[in-house]
Amino acid sequence: MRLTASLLGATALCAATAAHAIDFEVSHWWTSGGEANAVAKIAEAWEATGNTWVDGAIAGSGDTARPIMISRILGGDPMDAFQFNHGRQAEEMIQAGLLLDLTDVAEEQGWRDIVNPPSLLDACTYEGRIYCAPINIHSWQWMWLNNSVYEELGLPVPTNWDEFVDTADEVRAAGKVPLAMGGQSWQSQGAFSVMAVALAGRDAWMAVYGDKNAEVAAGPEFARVFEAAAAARELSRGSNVQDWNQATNMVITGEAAAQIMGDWAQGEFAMAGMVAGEDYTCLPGLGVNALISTGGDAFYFPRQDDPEVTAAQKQFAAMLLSPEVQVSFNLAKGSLPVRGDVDLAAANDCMRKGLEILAQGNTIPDGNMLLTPDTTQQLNDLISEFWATDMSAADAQARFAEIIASAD
Amino acid sequence: MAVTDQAAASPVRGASAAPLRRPMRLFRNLSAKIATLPMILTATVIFVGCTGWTVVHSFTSSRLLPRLDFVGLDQYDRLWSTPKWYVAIQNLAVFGVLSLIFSLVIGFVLAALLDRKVRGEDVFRTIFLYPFALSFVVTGLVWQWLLNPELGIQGVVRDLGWTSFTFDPLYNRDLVIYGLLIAALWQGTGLVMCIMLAGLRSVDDEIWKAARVDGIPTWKTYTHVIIPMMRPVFVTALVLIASGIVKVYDLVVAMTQGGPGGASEVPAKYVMDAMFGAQNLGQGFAASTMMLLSVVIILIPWAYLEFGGRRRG
Amino acid sequence: MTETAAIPPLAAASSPSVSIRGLRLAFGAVTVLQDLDLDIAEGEFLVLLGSSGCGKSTLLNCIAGLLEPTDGQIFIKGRNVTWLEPSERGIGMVFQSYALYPQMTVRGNLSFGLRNARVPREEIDRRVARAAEILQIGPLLDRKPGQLSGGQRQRVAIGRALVRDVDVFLFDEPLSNLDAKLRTDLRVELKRLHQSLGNTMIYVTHDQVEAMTLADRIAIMKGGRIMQLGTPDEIYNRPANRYVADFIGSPSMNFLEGQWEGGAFRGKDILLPIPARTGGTARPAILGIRPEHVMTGPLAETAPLRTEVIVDIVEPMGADTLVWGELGGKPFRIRMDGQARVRPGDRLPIGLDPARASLFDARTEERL
Amino acid sequence: MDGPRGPRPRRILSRGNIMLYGTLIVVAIYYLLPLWVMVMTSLKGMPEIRMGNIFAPPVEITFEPWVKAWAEACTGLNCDGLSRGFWNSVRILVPSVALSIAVASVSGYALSMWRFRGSETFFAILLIGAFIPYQVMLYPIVILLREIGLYGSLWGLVIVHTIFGMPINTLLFRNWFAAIPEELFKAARVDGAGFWGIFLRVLVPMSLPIFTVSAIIQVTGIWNDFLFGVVYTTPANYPMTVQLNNIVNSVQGVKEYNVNMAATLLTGLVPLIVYFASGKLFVRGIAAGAVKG
Repeated sequence: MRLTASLLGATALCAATAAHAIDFEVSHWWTSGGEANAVAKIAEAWEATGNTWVDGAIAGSGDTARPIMISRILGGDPMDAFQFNHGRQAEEMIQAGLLLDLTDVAEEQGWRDIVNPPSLLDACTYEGRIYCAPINIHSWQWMWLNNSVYEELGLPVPTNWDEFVDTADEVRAAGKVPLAMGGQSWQSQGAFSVMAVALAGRDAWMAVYGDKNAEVAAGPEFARVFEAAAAARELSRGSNVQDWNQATNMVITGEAAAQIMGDWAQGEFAMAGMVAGEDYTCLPGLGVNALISTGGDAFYFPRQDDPEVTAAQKQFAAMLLSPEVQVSFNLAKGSLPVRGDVDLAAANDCMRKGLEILAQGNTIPDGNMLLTPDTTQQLNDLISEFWATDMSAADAQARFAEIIASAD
Repeated sequence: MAVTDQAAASPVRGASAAPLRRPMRLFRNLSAKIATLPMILTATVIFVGCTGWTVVHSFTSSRLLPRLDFVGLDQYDRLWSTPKWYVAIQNLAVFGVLSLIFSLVIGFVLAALLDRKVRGEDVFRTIFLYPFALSFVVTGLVWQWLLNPELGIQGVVRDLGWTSFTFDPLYNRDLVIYGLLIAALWQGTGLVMCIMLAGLRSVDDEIWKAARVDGIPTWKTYTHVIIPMMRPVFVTALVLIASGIVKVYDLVVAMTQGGPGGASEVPAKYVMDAMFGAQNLGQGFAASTMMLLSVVIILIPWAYLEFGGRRRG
Repeated sequence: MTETAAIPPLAAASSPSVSIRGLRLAFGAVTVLQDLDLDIAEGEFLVLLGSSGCGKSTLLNCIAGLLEPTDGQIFIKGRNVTWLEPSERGIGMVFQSYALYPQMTVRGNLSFGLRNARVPREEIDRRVARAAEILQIGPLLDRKPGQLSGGQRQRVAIGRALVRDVDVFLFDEPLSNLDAKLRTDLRVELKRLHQSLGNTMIYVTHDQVEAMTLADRIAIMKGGRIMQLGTPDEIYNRPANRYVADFIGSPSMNFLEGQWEGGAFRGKDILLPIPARTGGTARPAILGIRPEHVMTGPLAETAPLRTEVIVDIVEPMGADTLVWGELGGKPFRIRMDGQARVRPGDRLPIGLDPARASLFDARTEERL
Repeated sequence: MDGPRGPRPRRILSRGNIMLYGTLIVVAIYYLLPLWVMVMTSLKGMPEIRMGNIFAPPVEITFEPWVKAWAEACTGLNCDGLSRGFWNSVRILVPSVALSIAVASVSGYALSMWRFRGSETFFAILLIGAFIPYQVMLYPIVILLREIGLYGSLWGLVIVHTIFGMPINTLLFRNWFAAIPEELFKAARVDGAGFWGIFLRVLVPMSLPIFTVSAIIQVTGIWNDFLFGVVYTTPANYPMTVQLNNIVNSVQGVKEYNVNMAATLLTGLVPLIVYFASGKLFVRGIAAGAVKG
């Protein structure tokens, strides 16, 4: 019933503003094949309301897009909506009063009740007010394996990290890279974090990333993680690619056996026509600890003077959480919907696994929600250096603990 | 009274009567001053003003947005305790020195070769110069590809049968800076060559005749006579190359993104990463202030020598 | 205010065309012109002569308005022009390097100033045609400067001043870039031009032949000061000081060191009675005698003072012969007739005429 | 390497000549190699690129990558390739080049011929400014543009390009004008031309080479700019490089090297044409702009 109500509410909003179609500029960095396909679903839904979608896509991840977004907002000529990883990144803009308060929309639509896990909405909340519309859940804790690589070698497809490591030598002997890894620093750091969750366990991970406990960071659980990472970096030697989806592509084409990457990699497999469970296998939590983080993307709305624009922004925010958009967008993107009450009938094997874990509540917050971008950047620098050099696990751990100790 | 009398009495040809006192200093060359207003504004408002703004904000804890909550030298403490910053300045030093030397040497040698009445000089010159028309992004892209171990030069040579051949500077931490150098030189030496060629052309032919009569070997004529005569040319080339080196960013991002594992970090990238990646504006401003400081330390004495003492007329 | 505007008090019989009062120019600590006063009469041809760096071109640039003086005033036709733009001063200027606008035709070059002054079209055409006729550059009017010879270019440069119908012509070493033959030709033409136009002309040069041949009066400058202002005859025959004496004349004047006392100059080996122009006591002095004023041959016999010079070097120059010898332990030059037969080592009898000699105070170097 | 410069009877195949031309040709190959690879790759299909040698000419020539780069490649939702930004780039380029050259030439002229107290100081600041990484000034300029109400407009971007092109171009113009005989300037003043008259009617007509150099530098810089184009304008005005960035940086499965290369060449075409067309003027201009100081 509630669903119907909110739908009606959304429709009412649509009807109210449809008369004044406006050019609605949306900035995002979803430009890869699967991403663009997903964002097109939102655009379609938006244009169906009679408004115009002005696409402000900038390729090259958040680092390229961020100065553009902030400049636009500072310069007083902002876009109407922009994509941000929700988390602590936008805090300051909220403090400076640059972002539109969505609390009324959220209350009207009952976001508090429909958004699952609720932590997603918490990440959008600042001093009790809601400033962003979460759109999907992305989790990092996945390992993707190409089944055919193992079939050719006559090996069973590994079901956890240890099995993967055990078979790695044979994969290598066959002239393939066991673990694909792109050169960008966030990739190695992300993979490291995934290994940390899986191998050190939830409590230790939360102690370090959540409570910034440097002792745990220097402790034996993380020592094990660094040892494993040291082993993993050997397994990734030979993957001479930069971008994450090039690395994914190595797995798709069978040049590499596996990749640790977030669930967005799924979009690439889908684009390549591969079927989850048949052509490729996904192991949440590396098959060790089936936990997933609930990061994801959200849309923020710069405050504007024009009431029509404000109305359109609210309309857009409401639309993003509508069941239709949630289903169509997340199916295309390979991410999970932010509301637990929609039916992903078309969800594939991997998404189902994710949904199950989500339903069980085996979630952890995303690193972006716990760490400031500053700390994240420092970790990126450390882990990517660790990954590319022969830095010993002990040295890396010592520096890791230092960064955690100074994190705010 | 005297003014009007005077003006009436004298056979004035010009439009205006003679001014009887020295015009105010401020209004002399007024047109020139008005015309240079854009330059003056750029120099003061943009280069001094914005730089000052940056320096001031480097003492704050600004993160995503510039804010004036001062934290003293915290950002600098942090800067100088970050290994990445040391890597960045070390890389800049190596890259800077090498690219200065190689640009000047290659540029000069190419110019000297072309200056020897070469047939098809225009063709060669165009070939050497055209990369300058391409952006660093394009340069980075092309060379990233040429240096790709599987598809690029290494792969091709290996396919020819020399399987142990290794040339993968972009994936080797110790060599990555040289990989960048190869691309940077490809893009930039053409212009240096052009400047040098112009300098060589300005050398009086009689110098060559004199050197020939005196029996001085060609190379010695270059090192002892020609190069010292070309000082202003070298200065211009130096300014051009150096300003490019300090700002090198696009190329690194396009070719290596600072990798592998941060081995090709440079200060400008550190600044960008801090400002936009880490959303720590204060840190980025502190790093850029350090960059600026070193530039100023190097440039002020030069600018003083170059522009301080001389006057026209 | 009225003081600065007043007509210069030094006004001579005919009102001066150009007057300079207390002109001083300094760049920082360096003083280039020091307290110059100068009056140039209407229609006069004044040459500013001096070696490079003496301030002659600087002075000309001040008159032209291309440099602003630090102090002092400049009047042209009684009008205080000190702070006027060059084009408002009623002057025309001709430069050493011609300074023709390379992208304009000769016609364009000639008419540029008139076009700037918004002179009507027909008037421009008339004046250009007249200037072209005077300077015989009519056939060149539609060429670009790059297609002209040096002499032609300089004519165009002169024409550019001519068309503007100005009171005062300023020449800044206009002939220095030309070869010797052309220089002589143009010099004569300039003289003719001056005679026919009758304008005031101020001419800067370092070439004393040009100065002597062209000038009504010559101002010899050194270190930002005028050392002597006078007719060529005065400059040549009665140099005001040793510098002027040395500067004018080629080969330059012989100088003998000695003592002046009691109406006579006493140097090493010579004693020359000289009528005292100034009284006063005995003092160290320098005797100057031009090489061409040294009498040789039969004339030497009649001279008030006779002595001998041992010939060192002989330079035959066609019209005359320059003989280098030694007198009183110093090199001594004598200009002789071109037909003179002298050989190194000869003892050459010479005669000196006190009337044609100059005497300078050894300390102040001023003429006695 | 032996033998002095100048006309001297030389055998075509003398040792010196072989070394001279040999060196030049080897260096020319180094410079041409990337262009060759770019062109060849852009004419190949993806399978051939995977299999083959990057230096080899295409077995089967296809223009599809060019078509795709120009008209089909996607930027987010807009799949009309580089063509989308081309006219935007032109609209940015023309006023930016014109204004920046106008300002720089006038400044250089004033600095060389109408010096006034402090003018050299401003110039020195300007030159030091050339060394400041422009990322540093990104935000303050945003704030400045906002204050003067030009943020987000085409003219705001034009001003930014003018500002950042000013140091080097002013230097070039200043050196060029300083090399012009001072007497010419004096003659024009005597002829009654003022500040603007001398500039427009005497100096500009004789300064084609330096204007060419400046134009080339500005065309190259502005055409290749990405950062300012996206930071100071709105998507309606995004230049071509934004599409290039999106094509190059957003990988659709595999990197389509052929499309990347075609896009790269297409984007570089305008500055390249300007280069080739300018020919000797560039060298002449550089000569006068750089040699004197």
